[in-house]
Amino acid sequence: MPRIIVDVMPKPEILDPQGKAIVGALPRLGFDAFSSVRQGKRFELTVEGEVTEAILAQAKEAAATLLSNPVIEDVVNVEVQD
Amino acid sequence: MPRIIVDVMPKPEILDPQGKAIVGALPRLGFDAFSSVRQGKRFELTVEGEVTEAILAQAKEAAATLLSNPVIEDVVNVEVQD
Amino acid sequence: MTSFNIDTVENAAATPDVDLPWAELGLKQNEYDEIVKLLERRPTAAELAMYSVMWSEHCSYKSSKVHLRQFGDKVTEDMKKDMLVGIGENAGVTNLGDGWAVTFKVESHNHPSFVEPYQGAATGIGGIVRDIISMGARPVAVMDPLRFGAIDHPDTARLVHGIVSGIGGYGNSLGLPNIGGEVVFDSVYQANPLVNALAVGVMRHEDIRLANASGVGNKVVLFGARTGGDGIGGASVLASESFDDSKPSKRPAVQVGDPFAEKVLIECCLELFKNSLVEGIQDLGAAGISCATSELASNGDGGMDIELTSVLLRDPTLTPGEILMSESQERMMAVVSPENIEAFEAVMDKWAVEYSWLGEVTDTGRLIITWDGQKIVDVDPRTVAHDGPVYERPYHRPEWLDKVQADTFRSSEAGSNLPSTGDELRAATLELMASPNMCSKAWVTNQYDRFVGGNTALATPDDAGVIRVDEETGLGVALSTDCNGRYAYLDPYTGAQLALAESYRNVATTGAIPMAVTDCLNFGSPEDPEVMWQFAESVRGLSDACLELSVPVTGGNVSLYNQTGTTPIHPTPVVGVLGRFDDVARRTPSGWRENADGQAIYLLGV
Amino acid sequence: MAELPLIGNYSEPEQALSDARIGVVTFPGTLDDRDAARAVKLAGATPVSLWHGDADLQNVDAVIIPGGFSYGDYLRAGAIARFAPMMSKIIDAANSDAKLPVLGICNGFQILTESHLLPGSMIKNDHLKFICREQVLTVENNTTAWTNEYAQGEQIAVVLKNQDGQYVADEATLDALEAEGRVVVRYEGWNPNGSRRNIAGITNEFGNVVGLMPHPEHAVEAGFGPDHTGTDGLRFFTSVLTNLVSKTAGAAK
Ligand SMILES: Nc1ncnc2c1ncn2[C@@H]1O[C@H](COP(=O)(O)OP(=O)(O)O)[C@@H](O)[C@H]1O
Repeated sequence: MPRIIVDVMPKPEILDPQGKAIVGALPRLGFDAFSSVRQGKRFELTVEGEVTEAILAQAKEAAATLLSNPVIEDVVNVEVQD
Repeated sequence: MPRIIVDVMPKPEILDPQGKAIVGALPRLGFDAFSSVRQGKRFELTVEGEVTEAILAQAKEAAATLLSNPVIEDVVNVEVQD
Repeated sequence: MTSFNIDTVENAAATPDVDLPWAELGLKQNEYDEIVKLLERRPTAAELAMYSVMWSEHCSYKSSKVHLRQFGDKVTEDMKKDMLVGIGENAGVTNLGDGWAVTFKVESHNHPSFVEPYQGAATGIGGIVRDIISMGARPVAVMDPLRFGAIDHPDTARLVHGIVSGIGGYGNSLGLPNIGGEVVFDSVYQANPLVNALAVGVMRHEDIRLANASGVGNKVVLFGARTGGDGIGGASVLASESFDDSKPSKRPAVQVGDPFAEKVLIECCLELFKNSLVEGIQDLGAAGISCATSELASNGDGGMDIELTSVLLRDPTLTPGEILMSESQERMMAVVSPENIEAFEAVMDKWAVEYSWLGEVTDTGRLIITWDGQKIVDVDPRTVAHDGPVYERPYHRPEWLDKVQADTFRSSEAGSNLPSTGDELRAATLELMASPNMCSKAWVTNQYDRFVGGNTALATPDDAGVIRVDEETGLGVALSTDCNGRYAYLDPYTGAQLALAESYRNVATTGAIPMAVTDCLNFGSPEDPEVMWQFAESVRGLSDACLELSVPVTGGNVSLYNQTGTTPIHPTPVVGVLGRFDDVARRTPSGWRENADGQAIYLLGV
Repeated sequence: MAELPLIGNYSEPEQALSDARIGVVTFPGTLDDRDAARAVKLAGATPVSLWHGDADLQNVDAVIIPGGFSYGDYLRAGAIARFAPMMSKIIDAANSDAKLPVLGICNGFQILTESHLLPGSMIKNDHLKFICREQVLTVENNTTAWTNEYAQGEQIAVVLKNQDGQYVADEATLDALEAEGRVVVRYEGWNPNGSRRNIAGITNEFGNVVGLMPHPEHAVEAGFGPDHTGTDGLRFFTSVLTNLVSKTAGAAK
């Protein structure tokens, strides 16, 4: 069944405490290659049948309203995955 | 600066309470096209300079050890984004 | 380090006619003229940033000051005897006996919580807790008096769920039991929800710390989170301070809290206090570094030199003025004597807290801030921190009040519809019990940790929260917050007194002796003479009542402009009372205990 | 008059009653370390503060990993804490022949599953909210190092408070836990977080490592726990002393 993937990330100018905690932990575990980390959300919406334009539009609107908080987050990606 | 994206999703057989809440809320807002929703995590790891094979390997290992818990989650994607 | 066209003091003196965005920053013409007079030249962009935030209503209390004086004036010697630190510091301190002291304060985070409920409420808890730490105390509990709009309004769910989970999310992560609060629904609060947060902390007398920078040569350090563009979204006009259009200017309007960072900051500060490593300390809240540097300097020996490029940044594009105004959370500023630097750094490293040394205390009487060596601020810190404008705003009793007061239950038509039959009484009782303001608040309190710390002797559903302070003797405190905004609307003088009386009773009925008062005065716009009258009357009422009951106000907060268009909220003077227990084992819970058979019931009072 | 300890360190004179030394681990973000230390003291043993970044177990006879939000729990509860130097020591000692008794409470339980000392994992509560309540549990296994002072089937009231408390594991693991009697406590009545099979706590196959979502350390002093009277949690802490005494006796034989 096709799925629509929605990726939501904290806005770049907003503090991301989660990413901060991870970037602090990585070097302690020997992962030293990363200068910053941000943690966001990935949603997989399953569609029964074909992903029409209308359904994609629904996904985009849901992404902008329910799945993200526009005050602190950006929807960075909405894409169909078969 | 290049980034490595790591996507982590709850394992299909594990109940996802957040996804369940979202799939319940969507139709109330008029989004009726989705039969199921799962919520996972998206990490963006920033690399200063070039993403070498070694750095990508580090990201994969971090994804498998720190960024996900294999008991309940799958790493579904690790990719470089410029 | 990004390079800017820096507006230096020298440049300001040489270019008196440059247009500065003082109006956009919220200053009035007379206020700007006053700044020019104080400096004997135009302010630099950085100085303008400092004065504008420090002289705002929020930081300077310019409309409320003339009334608040009554809290300090209407006190007897007896009321002062247990006050170790009075109004004016971050929070007042009361003597508990046995060498223990307690500090508590309530503050508002109303507007930020309307914009972004979760983060607004969360950072409200964070801010009040830092106030308590900065007195040298260990925070031991929080409370949250809340007011929301109508329960069936479409926007209410967003606010209620966001605000409650924000308070829980932040407070629970700090390990501070939530021991009480209020939940009130009333449509007057629709677009102006009230999120008041109270924190209480305890300390040994010798650990009391004040926000002052004394000891010439002592070092000034900023520690905790890095400084970002938080909270300066509204002041983005400052981007023009660089006089350079190319600068990216994305400044977040909301602050995101990091409770983990704050928890670590608490533990780290307690370790600093325990080892006597700081001479003075100040939390960073509204007005950030502007406030911390000017208050520390003016309360101390009067001078401080700061190099602003030493501030650790989250966003390297910030201009000096923005850095001075940033409200990034989870930061503290301290004054450390040179011989303690190493020990101070060891504590920071242990808790993995970032810090940077910014400068030192001087005896010049000037607060001097440089940017890469160039002087961008040269002010008398008192003029920034204490000598802000004071307004005697006009006020008068609203004409509509007579009509509202005349409309009593007895005199109205409704009086004839009083429930009288059994069925009517039953229906009325059910309606009351089902009212969102009367029904169980467990759906809120179940989301708050009330057990952590192991010292909670009473919390929900009791009238007051009770916390043990000394595990050996059982010495402890009781706390309650109360206010009925509808009473205050009908008669602000009496309404404020009733708020105190209720809170006082709630503390007394647990068995504690009421000792001190804090208040959060939530009102509409002070520029509306009718609102100003409500404010003046409430303060007069509360201060008279405090005198009558012999309990001093040790601190509080004023939140004005809580109104939509020309419609203000009900006057809502939330009053918190703190009482003392010599042994919390004596606390009396409300409600029937088991084995209550045969116990007598009395109704006391009139 | 008592000072509040800085972290889970009640530096009182050592107790005469028992010279058992129980470690209490503090991570950045740990909240219940003082409470755990208090419980150890009330049980009659000596609490020893263990710092996450140290790698010295200081000869403790047992370890408690208390509740809280280590590293903010932003990634997954317990995910980062598991990699602390102190955890490596604890994992080794728990698996060693000596079978160091280890009790993980709430965040401590999450750290134990992240460390694979215990199977399964915790996800968000099914209702997605933080929940704080007085919680009745049924003791299902009274043979572990931490529950031997309870009666089989006994109902006890302690405190429950968490956001990520829903215990999950695959069916095979759950069946094995049941078959081997490794479910230590179960939620009685309403399931407060959606945990599989009402599981509130489990043990490893040797009974020395126990993980609990609820908080017995908040039910050790009358007046400061469930319903102002409950002290049902104290026996978790006296149990381990009994266990240590019997171990010593066994060794002496
Ligand atoms: N926002 C809140 N936070 C914490 N505790 C609360 C909150 N609202 C109400 N409570 C607590 O719930 C209990 C019942 O509240 P309420 O119904 O307002 O009591 P009362 O009507 O007796 O004042 C009290 O113990 C009160 O402190």
